[in-house]
Formats: sequence, C-alpha cells, structure tokens
Amino acid sequence: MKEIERYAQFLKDESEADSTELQGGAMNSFPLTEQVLKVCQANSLWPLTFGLACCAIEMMAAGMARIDMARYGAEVFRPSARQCDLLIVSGTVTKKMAPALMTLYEQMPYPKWVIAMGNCAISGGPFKVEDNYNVIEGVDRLIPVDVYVPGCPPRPEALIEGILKLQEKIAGKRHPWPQRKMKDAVKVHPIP
Amino acid sequence: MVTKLEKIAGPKHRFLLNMGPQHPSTHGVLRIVLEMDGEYAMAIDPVLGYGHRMHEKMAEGRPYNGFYPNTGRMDYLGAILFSHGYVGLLERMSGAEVPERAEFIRVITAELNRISSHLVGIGAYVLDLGAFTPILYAFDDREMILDMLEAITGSRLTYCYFRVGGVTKDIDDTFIRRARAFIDRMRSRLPMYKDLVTDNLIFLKRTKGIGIIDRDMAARYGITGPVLRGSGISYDVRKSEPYSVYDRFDFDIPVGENGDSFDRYVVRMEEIAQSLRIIEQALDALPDGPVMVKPKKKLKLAAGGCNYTVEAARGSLSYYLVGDGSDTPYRLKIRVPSYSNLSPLPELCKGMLLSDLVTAMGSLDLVIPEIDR
Amino acid sequence: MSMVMDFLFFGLVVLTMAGAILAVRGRVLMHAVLGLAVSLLGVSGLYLFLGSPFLALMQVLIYVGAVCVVLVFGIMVGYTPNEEAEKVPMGRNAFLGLMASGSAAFFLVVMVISRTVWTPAVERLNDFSIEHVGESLMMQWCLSFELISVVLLIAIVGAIILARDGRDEVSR
Amino acid sequence: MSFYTNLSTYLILALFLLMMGIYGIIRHKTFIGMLISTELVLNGAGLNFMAFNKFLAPDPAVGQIFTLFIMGIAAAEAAITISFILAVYRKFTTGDPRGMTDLKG
Amino acid sequence: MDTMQLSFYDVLRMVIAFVLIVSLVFINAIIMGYMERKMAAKIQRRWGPMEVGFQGWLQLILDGVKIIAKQLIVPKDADRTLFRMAPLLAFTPVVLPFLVLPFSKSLFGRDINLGLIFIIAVSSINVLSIFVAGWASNNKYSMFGSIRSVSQNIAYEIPILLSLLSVVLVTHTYSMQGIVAAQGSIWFCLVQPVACIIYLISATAETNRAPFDLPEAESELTAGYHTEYSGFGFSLFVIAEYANMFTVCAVATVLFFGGWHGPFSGEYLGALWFLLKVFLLMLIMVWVRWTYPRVRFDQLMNLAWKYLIPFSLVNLLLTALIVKCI
Amino acid sequence: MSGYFSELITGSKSLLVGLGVTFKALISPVVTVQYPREKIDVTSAVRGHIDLVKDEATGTHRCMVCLSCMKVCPCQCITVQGEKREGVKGKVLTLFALDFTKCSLCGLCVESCKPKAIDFSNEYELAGFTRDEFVFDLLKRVKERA
Amino acid sequence: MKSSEAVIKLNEAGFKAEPAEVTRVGYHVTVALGADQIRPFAEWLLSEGFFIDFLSAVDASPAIQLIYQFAHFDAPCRIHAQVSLPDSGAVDTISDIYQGADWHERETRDFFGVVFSGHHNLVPLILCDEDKDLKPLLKKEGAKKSLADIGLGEMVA
Repeated sequence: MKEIERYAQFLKDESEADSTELQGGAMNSFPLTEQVLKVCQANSLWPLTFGLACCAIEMMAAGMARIDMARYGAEVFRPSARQCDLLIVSGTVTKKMAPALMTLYEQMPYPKWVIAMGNCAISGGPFKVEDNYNVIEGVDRLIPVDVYVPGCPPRPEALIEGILKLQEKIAGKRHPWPQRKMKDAVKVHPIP
Repeated sequence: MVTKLEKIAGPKHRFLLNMGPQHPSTHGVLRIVLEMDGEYAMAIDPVLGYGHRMHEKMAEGRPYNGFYPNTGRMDYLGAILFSHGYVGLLERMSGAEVPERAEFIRVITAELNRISSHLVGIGAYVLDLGAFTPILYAFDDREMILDMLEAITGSRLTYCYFRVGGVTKDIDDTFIRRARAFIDRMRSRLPMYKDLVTDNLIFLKRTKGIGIIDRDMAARYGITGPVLRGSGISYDVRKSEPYSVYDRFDFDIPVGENGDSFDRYVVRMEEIAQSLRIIEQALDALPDGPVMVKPKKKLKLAAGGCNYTVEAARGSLSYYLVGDGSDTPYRLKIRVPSYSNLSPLPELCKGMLLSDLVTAMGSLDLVIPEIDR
Repeated sequence: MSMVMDFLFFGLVVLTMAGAILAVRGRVLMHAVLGLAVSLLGVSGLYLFLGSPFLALMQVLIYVGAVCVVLVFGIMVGYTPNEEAEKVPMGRNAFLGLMASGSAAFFLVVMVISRTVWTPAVERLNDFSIEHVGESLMMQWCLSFELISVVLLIAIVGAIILARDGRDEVSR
Repeated sequence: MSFYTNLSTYLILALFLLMMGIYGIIRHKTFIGMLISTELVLNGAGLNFMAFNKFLAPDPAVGQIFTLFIMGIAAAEAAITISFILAVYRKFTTGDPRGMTDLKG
Repeated sequence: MDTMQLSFYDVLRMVIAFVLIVSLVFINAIIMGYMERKMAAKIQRRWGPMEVGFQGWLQLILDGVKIIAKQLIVPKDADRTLFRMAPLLAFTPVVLPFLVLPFSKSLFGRDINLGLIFIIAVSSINVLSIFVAGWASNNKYSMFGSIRSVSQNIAYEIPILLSLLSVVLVTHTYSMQGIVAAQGSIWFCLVQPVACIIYLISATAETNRAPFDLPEAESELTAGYHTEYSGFGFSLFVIAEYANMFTVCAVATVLFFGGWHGPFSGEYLGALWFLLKVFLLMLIMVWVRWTYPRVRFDQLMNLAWKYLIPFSLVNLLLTALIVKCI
Repeated sequence: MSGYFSELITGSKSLLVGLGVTFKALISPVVTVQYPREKIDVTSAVRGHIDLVKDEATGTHRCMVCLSCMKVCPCQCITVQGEKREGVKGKVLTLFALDFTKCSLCGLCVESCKPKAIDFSNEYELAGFTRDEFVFDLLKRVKERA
Repeated sequence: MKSSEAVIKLNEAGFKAEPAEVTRVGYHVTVALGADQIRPFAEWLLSEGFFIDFLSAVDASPAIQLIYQFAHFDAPCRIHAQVSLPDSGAVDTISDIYQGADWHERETRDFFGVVFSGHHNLVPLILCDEDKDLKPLLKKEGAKKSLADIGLGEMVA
C-alpha cells in the first residue's frame, strides 16, 4: 500500500534530519534545561480535536467534568494540527482515512506524540478479520505510536493512564511534577 | 437551477473548500467538499466512507451471535438500540420466546440509552454553535446513565447486553433506585437546559428558520427520527409498528412546527422527557421472572428474507436479513437512520452561509461510523 | 537632543520613501498595500514633526486603520491569494524615456523649490491646538465640512449598493 | 538648521510621493494597484498642505482642516472604488482593467 | 507649544515604561490564561489545571516554555516573510496603548492630551496584522477568518468611537488622566450607562472574543486566521489577544469605572484599584465567553448597524444637548 | 418598531438568565474524580479483559480445554491449547493466550464457558508502550496469582 | 393508507402485489417487479406519499436481487419490492424520483457493481478510489446460492 511506503520514507527522512532542532533546539543542549523542557512538555500535552469512531466519545468523556484531562494540562483541544503536541488516534483507521491521518501527523510540529487509543487503532481490533478490505490493522503501520491504550473502547481513566505513561516516556518519570491531591470530590451523583 | 449570481459570476468566482475529514464540526470523519461563493456554500458534496468498517461483510462471515458486538459499534451512542433491532430480528426469524421481564429491561435500558444519545447530540450541537459549556453539563448527566448501564452491562459505551431470548444480566434493586433517582434529577435539569440554551437569544437567532425540511423532502430522502418529527410528522416506529412492549406504555410523540434546526433540537429535548415517562412506567410495571430463556446451542435460521425495524436514537433502523438455513447470515442489510438523514444535505444547504451549514448539519445529529457502517 | 530628533526624522523619511517604493514596485498586491501602510505611518510621523499630533493620529486611524484595511479587503475578496500584479509590458525605450523625463521633472521641481524664497506669514493668528481646529471647522469651514460628510454618506450608500448587487438571489 | 525645520525637505518628500504615485498608476496592472498609487499622490498633497501650514500660513488651522478633508475624500474614494472593483470583478471575473472591453465597438 | 521637544528624562522614562509594559503584557497573558482556564473549569464544574504547583498555577508557564521549544513550521505555499512578520505585527499595536494608560495618579507612561485618540488609532492597526496573518498563510480557512475579522472591526469601530465620544463630551478632554480625574465623585458608568454597555459589547467584538469570536470560530473555520501558525507565532497571537483584552478593559475602566479611584488610592496605590477593576472586567468577558453560543456573521453586523450605532448616536446627541444646556 | 424593542428586552433577559445558570455552576461543587488518586467505584461491574478464574478449592484454574470460548469468539482473540496426559481425565491446558488488542469485550466466551473457568478481570486502566504488552498468557497469570 | 388498501391500489396500478405476513417477515406488502417497472413503481409510491426506507441488493444465482423498501409516515404500511437484475447488469435509476436513493444506488454500485442507468453521478461513495471495483459483497465462487436456497425465489416476477 502506498501509505506504508510513505511511512518508510518518513522514517528515513526523520533519521536523516537534525534531531536536536526538531526536539526543541538549544534547550536540549544542556542537561538542566533539557530536563526542565521535558517536564514542561510532559505537563502540557495539547491534543488534536480528532475523533474517528467509538473511542472518540470516550476521549471526549475524558475531557469532560467527570475525569477532566485538564488537570494534566491536556485540556487545550486545538482544532488545528499545527498547534498540537498529541495526536490521539481514537478509533478505526480505514484505508480511505489513512492518507488524511498521515497528513495530519505530518502537519504537526515537532516534538509530537501519538497515542493509539482503542483496539481498532492498535491492531484493527474486532475488525481484523479474514475478508478485511478496508480497515488498517494497526495505526503503527502508518505513523510512529508512542503509547497504546487497549480496550474496546477504553474507559476515560485508561486514556488518562495513557497520558501518564506518555509523561513517563517524555520526562523519564511517571509523575514529572510532584503530585498533590485536593480535597475529595463531593459525591454529586451518590448511589441511592 | 441557475441563479442570477451564477449567471453573472461565472465559474472563476467560486472556489472549493474542503471540510474534513478532520474538522471540529463534522462529528468525526465526514468530509464535505463545498463550492463556496464568498461565505455562501453553493454546492455541497459530502464524501463518505472514512469510517467504513465493513459491518455487512463481517456479518456474512460469522455466526448469528457473533454479530452482537458489531451492532454496538455502528451507532456507538445508541448501541443498545441497535442491538435491540438485531436481537428482535433474530427472534422474529427463529420464533424465540422472550421473557416479559427481559422485554421490560430492554425497554428501560434502550430508553436510557436514547436519553444518553440525545444528551450527546444536544451537547455536540450546541458546541457546533460555539457554546462550550452545555456539552459538559450534558455529559455530566450522561455519566449517571453510563454508571447505571455499566453496573448491569459492564461496559460504558458499546454494550453487548441483549441476546436472543433475553438479556445477559438481571437488573437489581440498586439499578431501579438509581434509575428513579436519575428520572428525578433529569427532570430537574431540563429547565436548566431551557434557561441556558433553548431560551437563549443567540441560540434562537442561530437556529430558527435554518435548514427547513418539509414533508415532501422527508419522503424523497427517507428522513426519519427526531429530524422528521421536527417537521411536524408524528412518525415513530415505536407507535406505528410497535415492537417489544412499547405498545403498553403511554407516551407522546413530540413534533415541531416549522421543521427547522430549532424544532429538531426541541424535539430531542422533549423526547428526553418522554423517554423518562416510559422508563418510569416500565419501572412501575416491571414483572418478575427470568430474564433469559436458554437458547439453542447453535442458532440456525430458515431460508428467507426478514425485516425488522426499530426506532433508534436518530430514526428508524431496519435490519434486513436473508438466511440460507445455515448458522451464518447470507446477507444482512442495515438501514441506518443517519444515512438517510444526511443525504438531503446538498439540497438542504444550497446557498447557505457556512455558519448555517454547520448549524443545519449539527441539527441532524450525525454519527458518521453509523453512516459508513 | 537635536541629534536624536535628526535621527528620528531621517528614519521617518526613509520609512516613507521605502514604503512608497514598495507600494509601487511590489510584485504581490498585498506587499504593495503593506508598503502603502508603512509609507502612511511614516507620513503620520512627519505630521508629528509638523506640530500636529491630532492629524498624525487621524492619519493612522483613517488611512492605516480604514483605507488600507479596505484595500486589503478588496484584495482578499477580489483576487486569488497569490495573483501577481504583473507589470504592464513596456518597451525598454519607453521605460527609459519615462525614467528620464520623470527624473528631469523631479529635479526641475526640486530646483524650483530650493530656489524659491519662502516668506512666512508675518504673524500667527492662532496656535495648533485641536480646540482651534475644531472651532474653525465648525465656524469658518462649516459648509465644506457638511459637504464632506455628504460625500462620505453617498460613498457609503453607493458602496453598499454596488457591493450588494447580485446577492439578493442567494440570501434569504 | 536641521532638516526637519526646513520647508524644502517636506516639499521634496511630497514631490517624491507624487512622482511615485504617478509612476505606480502607469505601472500597476490592477485596479487596486492603481488605487494604492492614488493614495500615495493624495498623501503627497496632504504633506504639502501640512508643511506650508507649519511654515508659512497665517492661520495654522487651515492646513490641518484641509488635510482632514483630504483624508475624508480618500476614505470615500477608497470605499467606492473597492465596491466598484468588486462589482466589476463579479461581472468580468478579473481585476485587470485591460480585460474590460465591453464598451469597445 | 512644539510637542516634539523631548527631554532626555522623557526618553528615559519612555524606555523604562516600554520595558515594564512588555513584561506586563506577558505577565497579563499568563495570569489571564490561567484565570480563563480555571474559570472555565469551574463554570463547567471541573478542576482545571491542577497538577503543576498549587492549583496548577504554573501551568501557563509550562505551556509557555513548551511552546517556545516547538518547531516553527512555515507552510510550503505561504508568503514566508509576511508569515513570519504577522505575529510581530500583531504584537506591536497592542503594546503601544499601554504607554498612555493611567495606572495610578503618578504611574503612567506618558500622559498626552490626545490619549484616547492615540489608543483608538493604534488599536485600529491591529486588524491589519490579522489580515496579514490570514493572507500569508495561504489557507482558505485563514482567509475567511481574516475577512470576517476585518468586517467586524470596521463595523464595531464606529460604536466604540461614538460611545467614547459621549464621555469626552462630558469631560472636555481626551487625556486619560483628565478623564479619570473628572470622575472623582461619580463614575461615568452611572452618568453614561448606555455608552458604557455599548462600549463593553463593542469591545468584546473588537477583541474577537466569544460570542463574537467569528475570526477563529472553531466549529466553522478550524482555528481561523492562525490555523497555520505553530509554536511561538501562535502564542504571540494569543498573548496579543489577551493584551488587547487588557487594553479595552483598561479603557473601559478609565472611562466608565473611575480609573484608579478607590479608597486609599494615593499616588501609587491606585494602581491596585485599577488592576482590580480591569481584571474584574476581563473575568466578566471570560464568563460571557463560556456561557453563550457564537453569533452568526450577519447577526453580528445587524447588532452593530441596527442596535449599537443608532443607540450610540442617540446617546451622543442627547449628551451633546444636555452638556450644551448645562 | 415595538418588535424591535420587545426583542431587545426579552433577548437581554434571556442572556442574563443564561449568565445566571453558569454563575450557579461556578459556585456549586466540582464533580471531578481525581482519577489516579481516587477511583470511581465500578470495578466489580466493569468488564476488563478475560482472565482465568482461580478455583479456591484446587488452587488452580478450572479450564477443561473444551475450546468453546475459542470457537465462539467472533474476533478470534483466544488461543487455547491442551494435551492429553497420562492419568488425567480429559485434556490438560498448556496454553491460554488472549490477544486483547483484538477483543471486543462482547462476553460471549464467558457465557459459553460451561465450567465457569473464565471471567472478566477488573483491569480497565491498561496502557503500554508496545502492542505486544496486551497479548496475555492467562495461564501464566493465574499461576502467578496463586 | 392501510396495507390492504395498498395491495388493491398497487394491483390496480399494474404491479403484482400481495400482502405479507408481518409478524414473520416484518413488512406488509410484497411486490414482485420487472426491471422495467421500477420507475413507474417509484413514481406511484411518491405520489401516494411513501418514503424510501432503503435500497439494496442480494447476490444470488442466477441474478443479483435488488431489494427496495418503502414505508409510509401515517400508516403502518411497509412495501417490499424485489427486482431481478437483468443480464445487462443495469437497471433504471430512481434517484431523480427519490433523491434519497442516490446514495443507496451509489453504495449498491460500490458493493455489488450494479449499474443504475440514468444516475447522474455514479461514482464510488464509500470505497476509496483504489478499491472502486472491489465489489466486496459479491459472493465468492462456491458460496453463491440459488434463489430458492435463500428463500427469495417465489417472489420474482
């Protein structure tokens, strides 16, 4: 498929490119500033407003009042790929969607990360069948994926877990910033 | 029809605008190619297929009960309603018995699911119009439903709860208490939505008179569901061809007056209230008994075509199945409501402002993977 | 301090001239408009030197804030993004002739300017304050002021009518 | 005597604007380009008024008022020309004056 | 008489003021960004940024550091020079009005006697930068955003001017300090309530804030005129938007809400009152943003032409009559 | 003309009412559950991936290698292998692998299991760096739990 | 319109209609159509106020069967029509009568390769361009069954 060739070309280009420039320029040249930058990046992941299927609803739910991704600085859903750090592939990627998805990924500025949310994005999920003619079996064939969040669909908590994993990957620590807990939530919907 | 503008402007004046497949207002992966004249959309060409997941093909390759998970993944907002149609179809073809309690549970969960779907639809619609906050309130209310449904089905979104001959798990007293609490809460929340959204001057101005669908158009395109009822036609499969135990409940079909975007929104709002009524009656009349009749080891259906139509959250949903005597369907056609509801878009929005196009499209309450199947 | 002022003045003159050149020679219309805006800003700075901050601000408000914006608006609505304003094909000789006659005229007038002995008014009736400008606008130049407002009104109405032409069919 | 207290400086600058404007009107192909050049000419005029006003005029309000009038006229002219250009563009789908030859025999 | 006679002291004062003002602009963006996100969260009954620092107060600083290190992408078909220039262009005119804002009795950049006109004139350049940004991106959505932005700005400049003029008719001065001084006893929002409301509405439209945020209408135009901007270019637009908000709210404070007047407002303490009022007004703008849907374009124009301009004209006329009679 | 003013008044009123609604929300309590540090109490009901049940009596799993779960699974995500052993009735389980990335959580396998040997686990917060992390060897897991 | 009424009217209009057992098949009226009758049939339905429910196909031997279903807003009357695809592989379009059929026909072309003659824009709707001739829902060799085997035989005119 031509998309897979495109991905191979992309990986080649990326390995030849100057990686420090892509990953943050001068700030990466000193250990201290590099660490500071990594912490900043880990705590400020702006996702793209991009939903594909069922998982998109759970992605929305993760941004809503109950789970509130905003606590991790990830609530700024930007509609334009140019202003995002994080591409959450939430749902089934079809053959028709693949070129558009790759274009979106290419439009994002470095440094950028990808979360494959849901079984469909990871491996084609339930749609990985014998006569499959339209579903891409795993988004990692098209773009590099950093964190996989399985489930069909994953609960919003799992997406938060994925974002924490991504923070771990970026900053080297699971909680790059010292954590503290606010007072317990008032039970607004108690079980009667 | 050649407008005066087309005569004087000529082709060079127009330009193409590509909306989607990633665009905040196309609700997923719909792509719309617009031919614009300034801010006016003169020709609209929706491009489907970005979420085509071969459900109909998959049905032909797996046993009848292997298709349960797929039903929940077409319209993921109204998964139970889609399952309802599929198990109804299989029960009609196989003549399987369903315990009464199971039917009541099906109605309760289906209506809860309808409410949650409408809440998302309304929230997303208002989000399209630029108000961010109502969708969070809607999701907050929806979480209550999801908690309830999760407690009995184990899943938040893509329930796989209905089986031929009943449901997988019985509801308990906690569920009933929660459902009653939810009915009270939702009824107290509806005035809040009215204050925040329905009465809002900007909302009224944005939606009134936009995207009017009349009876003729509805017939030509096969529009159903709240979109149709917004035009004043009281067609509801639950009333016209009652399935399950819907004929035992007393509820109204809310209809709109003008068939514009505002009426469609109001119909959805009122359908929430009607669904609450149905749930309340069903909870009151809930009979005792088993919830599942043990099915035969392997479901084999006789040859022949069969149709089953239910009212999903977005309109009438038909499953048409052709059996061949084996344990797999020979052909399963799924008629999804959004498909027909979206198809009038080019006619509906011709010559509209881009903002109005977003309004009109949002009021159709689309779920794209349902359309693409 | 006079050094600073000289420097400022020189900067403004360069700004004005560079802007004018860009406005005339810019290959893309958008650049031309921006050149015009720069030139106008330079002129508004010169108005400050000429003792009238009010006029300078009006220059910014009306010219840069309104006229330039209207021009850009016209470009964006009427032209595709990168439509280039190509030169009118002009023969080499015609061009040279134009340049020669142009510079000849320019230097002629410069000569005239520098040779003329300008005689300032013997006494100033008033100062530069806006109160005075406003007063004479309302008393002495009232008719012209009204005329200008009528012209503006007609321009607005005419512009609306012209721009609306052909829209009636599609708008509800 | 500094440059900025010398009348000739302003007059020469105004002249320069005028010449550039005229050159631009000849050179630009599009209506808007011509309009831009016209604005330059008008600006030269305004600068002239202000310069004379500062150094020569007995009543310093007059020059300012005239410059104000010029601005008003320029704004009106720009608005009307733009709407004219739009109307022409709708009709001929080009901003090139040479394309509009309907009235030629 | 000649206003151009600057002393060395004046120049020094302006340089210091400029440095202070630029830092104020950045700090303002950080505070407002945080307040906006936090307030939106509270309105939506969630926490908002929580995990970095107490109540997540460091969030905006982290965002800033991150965004500086982002790759700057210039699209292939864009006009490279203008594309890079546009954010800076957007930044300059919103900084200049701070020069004449009276933060307190003795704390201000420079009190010129045409202060109000200066602010209006300078902020009218702002729209040009949005234009340049939209045009240089060579993206249809950006173009739409810019076109909308300019129509909006042209239409709303008029009610702003008219409503401000009715205040000037009362005070007889354009000087910001003069206007503040004139409301020692009573705030002008009580003297000129119609002008005040008209100004606040038009100012919201002028700064492209919801419900008038058509130039960056998410659901229609993805991100409007800054669709193609990444990294620092984008953040400059955001900073400029907040600075613009600050300016219009400061003007509203000066003209209608008594400026630095307040209890114990001495030579310098008035600045606290001033900032308090400005931030309260900005919070109201945020509150409005998270409540209403977006208006449609022709409705926006209707509001300006059918309601705001007639009302402000009538108001101006009445004010002129009353001032003349008294 | 009366419509002009009545619209102005009703419209302004509706806008103020809207502001009132959001203000009420502004001062009412937050509904957020701070996920990693407090969790919604749903773990008993939630369907995670399937897991082999540990029989308290025998201390091991109950699988009889009837392969019904493998056959019924619409997504083919379960692989079960067993072998005949001396002295044991029926087959002995040697491999029970679940490719969770293909699973659609329909629950058909759990329903079809006669000896109730498999059940849903409560792990709903999975995330990992590779997709292989979600191919579980359930037999190993049940032994580790022991 | 009651379904019994509809049967009478349909027969009067020259279409071979008969009532169906709703509780067993889910529709009220069965119509067996010839390939040339589709357009008059659709026109008749539109004039009687029926709306289009769906249009699809079933691959069988000897010919692909096209399924049309219409229903009525005011009365429970669901009409099911079946057309056998002629050897030419093309049937008349109804997309100019029922505009909603436009997408259904394009989809049927995608999945089965059925050509609708007279359709204004018969391009792939769902499949991507490189798959436009894939026809995924056609049965593989050997899997195709006869009309009698799948119980649709007796309905064909």
